[in-house]
Amino acid sequence: MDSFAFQAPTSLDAAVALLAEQRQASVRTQILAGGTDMIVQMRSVDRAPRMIVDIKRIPETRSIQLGEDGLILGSAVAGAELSARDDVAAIYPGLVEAADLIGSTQIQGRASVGGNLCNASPAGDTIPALIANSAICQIAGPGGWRELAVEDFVVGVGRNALEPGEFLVALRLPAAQPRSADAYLRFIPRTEMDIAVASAGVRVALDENGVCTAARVAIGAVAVTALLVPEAAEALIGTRLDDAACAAAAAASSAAARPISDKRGTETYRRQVVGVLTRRAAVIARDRALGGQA
Amino acid sequence: MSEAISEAGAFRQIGTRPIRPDGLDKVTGRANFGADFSLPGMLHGRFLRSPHAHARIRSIDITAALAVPGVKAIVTGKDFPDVAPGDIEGGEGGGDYHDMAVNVMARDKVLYHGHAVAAVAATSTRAAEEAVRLIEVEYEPLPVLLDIDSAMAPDAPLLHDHLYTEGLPEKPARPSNVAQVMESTRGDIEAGFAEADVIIERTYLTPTVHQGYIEPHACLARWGQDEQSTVWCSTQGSFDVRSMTARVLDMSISRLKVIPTEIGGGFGGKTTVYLEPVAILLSRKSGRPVKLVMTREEVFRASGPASASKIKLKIGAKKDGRLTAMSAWLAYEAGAFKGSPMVPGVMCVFAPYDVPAFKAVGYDVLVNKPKVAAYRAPGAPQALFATESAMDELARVLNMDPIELRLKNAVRDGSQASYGPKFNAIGMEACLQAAREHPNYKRPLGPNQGRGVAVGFWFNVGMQSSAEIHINEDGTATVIEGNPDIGGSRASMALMAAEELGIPYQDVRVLVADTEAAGFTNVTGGSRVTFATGMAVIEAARDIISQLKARAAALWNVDVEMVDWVDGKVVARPGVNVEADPLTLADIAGQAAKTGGPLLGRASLNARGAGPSFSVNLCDVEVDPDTGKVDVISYTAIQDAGKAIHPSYVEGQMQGGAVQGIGWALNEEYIFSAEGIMENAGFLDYRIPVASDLPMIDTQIIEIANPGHPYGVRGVGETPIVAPLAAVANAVNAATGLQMTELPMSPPRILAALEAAKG
Amino acid sequence: MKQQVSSTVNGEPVEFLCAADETLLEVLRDRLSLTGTKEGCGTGDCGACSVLLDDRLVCSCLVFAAELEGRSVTTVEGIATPQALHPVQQKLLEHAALQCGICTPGVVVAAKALIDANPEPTEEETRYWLAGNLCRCTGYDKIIRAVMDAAAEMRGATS
Amino acid sequence: MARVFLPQQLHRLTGGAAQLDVVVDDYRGLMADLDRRFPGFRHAIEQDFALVIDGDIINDPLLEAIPADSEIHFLHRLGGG
Repeated sequence: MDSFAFQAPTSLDAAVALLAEQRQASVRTQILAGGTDMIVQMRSVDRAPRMIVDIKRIPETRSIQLGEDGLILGSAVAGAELSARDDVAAIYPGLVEAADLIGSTQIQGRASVGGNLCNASPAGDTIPALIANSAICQIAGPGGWRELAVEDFVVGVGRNALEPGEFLVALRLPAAQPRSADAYLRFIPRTEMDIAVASAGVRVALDENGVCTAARVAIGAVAVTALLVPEAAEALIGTRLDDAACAAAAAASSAAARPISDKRGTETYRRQVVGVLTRRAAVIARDRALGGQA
Repeated sequence: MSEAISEAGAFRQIGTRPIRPDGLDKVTGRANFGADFSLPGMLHGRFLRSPHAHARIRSIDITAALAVPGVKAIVTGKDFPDVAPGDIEGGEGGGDYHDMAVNVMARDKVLYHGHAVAAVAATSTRAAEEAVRLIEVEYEPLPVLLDIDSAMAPDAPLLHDHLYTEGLPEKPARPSNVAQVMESTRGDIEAGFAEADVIIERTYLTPTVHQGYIEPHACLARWGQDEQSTVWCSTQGSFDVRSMTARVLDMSISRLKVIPTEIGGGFGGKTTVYLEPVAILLSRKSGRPVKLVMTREEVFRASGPASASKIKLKIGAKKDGRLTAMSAWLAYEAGAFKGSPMVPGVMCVFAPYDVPAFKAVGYDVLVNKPKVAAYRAPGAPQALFATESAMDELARVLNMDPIELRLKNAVRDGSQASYGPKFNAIGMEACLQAAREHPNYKRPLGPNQGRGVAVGFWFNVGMQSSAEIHINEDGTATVIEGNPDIGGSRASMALMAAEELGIPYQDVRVLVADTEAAGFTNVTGGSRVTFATGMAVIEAARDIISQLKARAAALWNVDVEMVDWVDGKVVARPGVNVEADPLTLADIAGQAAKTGGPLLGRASLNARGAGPSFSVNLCDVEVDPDTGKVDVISYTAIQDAGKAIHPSYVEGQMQGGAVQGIGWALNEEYIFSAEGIMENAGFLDYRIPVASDLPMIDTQIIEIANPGHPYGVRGVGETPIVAPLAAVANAVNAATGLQMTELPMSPPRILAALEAAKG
Repeated sequence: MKQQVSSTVNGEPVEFLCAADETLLEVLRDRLSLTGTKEGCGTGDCGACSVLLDDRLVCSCLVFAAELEGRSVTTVEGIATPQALHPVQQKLLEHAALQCGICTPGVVVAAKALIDANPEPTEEETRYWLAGNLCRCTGYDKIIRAVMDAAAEMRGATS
Repeated sequence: MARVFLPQQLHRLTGGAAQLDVVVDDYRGLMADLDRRFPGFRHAIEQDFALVIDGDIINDPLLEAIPADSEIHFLHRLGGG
């Protein structure tokens, strides 16, 4: 292929067929959702021509379905569209906050949770929030549908588990338990427009007495991929999420982190701050769960 | 908002806040900036830039690149004439024409990552980019120097084999990376320190930062077979672009017309040339107009940032706070060619204070980074970051109020400035007093919050300016001048012309004309446009007025001595027997044909009397002790403007400079790899402040009239960036008990310091 | 391979040819001569190229022009009416909220989108909404005041 | 009689002299006098320095008068951003 091409299929079947056909013809394809990472990379890192396949005209990638079974979030739903859904934010406030933290208002008009996940940056904001919520990827491809846990979807820096011809259609989040809530925090040097230096997503469920019965803690920007930290969750389960428990979870996150030093922060700094964020996110999730937000 | 303290006389329009004449163009998208011009047949150019921070160029092969369809011309260093050394005039001092030419296009060596090696013009940007990829260059990498200490080491590798340190008693035997040494002393410094009860001594570091103008450099050039060239470009000085380009290409100034476009920010960074000579050569080679626009990445890598610095400062004082001695060792990075703002740094490091003995020694140090350019009060923010941090520490050690300590040592009228002359009519004390009384200085602080105070100063300059005023038949006016309007100067020019001519502001239009239509003017910089070009506008208006008197006298058939200009009208002097009403500008303009033809006033001058501008800034911050993050929660800028012609634009200078300084203090820095490659060459990771980072920036304009200007104006554009570095640092120190001496005070750096302080 | 695209720009139907990898910003500036939309970075970090895409605020440097098929775009050139400036434009001028003016077109478009979505924005909401519009001249103070003043005036005008 | 403060950077030319009194009418006279006392002084001044008469900084002083009893300094020429 010596120049770029552009297609915008309008159904899942058409998209799957198009991708299969291009694969057969050995044409390189590139899925386009919001494009906020992909277009920058195509302009600066990898300029080689390819076929751009815009999935935003496929209904399944643009829908938000909230029901008793949980949430199904189309992979190309823009952050601004998600933020406008108060019903989703009531149950998954941390996920909505994570999506809302990505870039400016302008970026919010385009960037999607699915795209953020597929881009597979170690610092992707939605990834720890998705993992904390036990989110599952719904993938379409030549072999039909498959599902994969988010923590298994990202396999390296900028690498995901999609096979040739596959693409991410939606994310499925299980229904929230009673008295449960999530929270996501990241650290950036400014108030906006930065990439996370460290981040933490926490989901907790409480019993009638305020004792934590279930928890998931995921941290970002402190390893090649976002990490699920079971030790941090264990430190929370069975407690009332008091200062000591949150501090123990913080220590577990810091211990699990495998950060590097780069232009955005030092190894020491990231390790320390990811603990601070874990602690603060756990407190927010607890207060939300107690406040009956879930 | 601001409250103006004014002692000035009765102006009718000066000091009001009308809408700028070019306002509509700028809010509707009609205004044309550097990249907005196109011509039929135009080609698009792209650069090949060095992947090494220091290397010898062994060979360049453009064969494959030339074969790309659509490629019309390629230039390399071989296409440029040799340019003899010589000091650049009109700039910030220290630069050299030969260096400028080599900076525009590398010859035998590349001296920083991003240094231009070749340029391609093609029918599309993509074709040009493809050709750039196919140019083959063989490099021999050389050792890379990225900081002052390694560049000044006795055995350091050299950037230039023939650079010898200037300013020493004798020419040194060996070449060096230190281009210049300068010393400034007064009094007996040993005795001064011996007399001191308290001595503060620290080393301060500031990083390479960028002006961060939002518009990348851009130009369009058209060469003609008659050897005449026209350049449209975004610049702070079209006449400077003309002289510099003519010098780099060894052409006559008469062969070059420079048309300044609207300019999307400069702050000193658009006072030199990077693109224009290359675009003209490409146009000559291809026979087609050529447009060159830098990417944001190129702006960071290959335009002129501001110097990183290392300053060792020592101050001594008596218990009562009187300074006894100050000393400073100041090294400024110049980048790959000589010419950092070390000289103004040495001159201003002690400027706010009356100290009996001092010694400052400055070094202009070459490193493998892009050649620095001016950035708002060049050299002063670094120098006064050191001085004002140390003064704050002194206040704390002495348990004195930081404003009282400064008042005790402040320069006043009649003080001998550390840089030489006696001060006259300066606002240092008035700014300090205003700060002391400001409600923001008394606001209670919460936990983890701290307040900082710092003083700012800039010399200000005058230099050459011209203006013409054309009077229309109905008595309205057009002002023609040559200084690109970078911050609302058209409004100030129109206000001054309207004030003099006694006509409404709305009746004055202002044209920023090209180099063939406007009289010569120096750069839009040095805080000189409202002062010096404004002075030319006032004089041009007064030229009109003297003509109006002559015309009115002719209409009345009386001697010109018999008439006066009063309140915007020509009147007969008391006792003169003229039976006519006073004549307005419109009355006389309508009859201009009868009295000698069109009315045209003009003035050209080399302005002197640019009074310095002092400022005091107050900053409150809150520091997150767990993450080291600093939030600025209140900021107050107080500055002497002499006379604010358009107070909103004066406040705008104060607010914008404050925020640039806050960025410099907290997050902005060039981050280099060991190989000298900038790792954060974009607005994502070169973190300039965004709207949500900031509070409102409170302003208070002080007006101590400058006796060197007819309205009392003094430049205000540069001083605002000087105080914030220390104001923020002092606030952080107050909030944390730390003593931060290295910028930026980024969260990792603050958290590390907090941890270290815990022990 | 060129794409043929039919869309609406500032209320007018527009057809153009573009390459598949051409951005909306390139098409606006280079093919449609709408140079009011500025390029400050090309990476979505500065907001100077802000436009409305089906009334949603986006950076036109991060949109492929080929995506425009059947969709509508509003640029800074489409904000004022032939008779009058939009209140945001008028208030930016009255508050002297621009110095060099290169960020202004993006600020105008973004601020209009803010007030359309939130007629009574607080200072904090205004600052966060405009965080993606970098301005290096003003320190933002006068921009924030102007936008909030425009919102207040529009509330007054419509109530 | 005007009092002239000699710039420190040129003390190598003035044999260390930091100030002196001169009787001159104007800048040309001043330069002639100083260049006679310190050969090379005029060249060095004209390259880099502005003249300061009683606090008034003059970048291009060729035609300036030097008032009696004035205080004269030389200052590195400055630009700005």
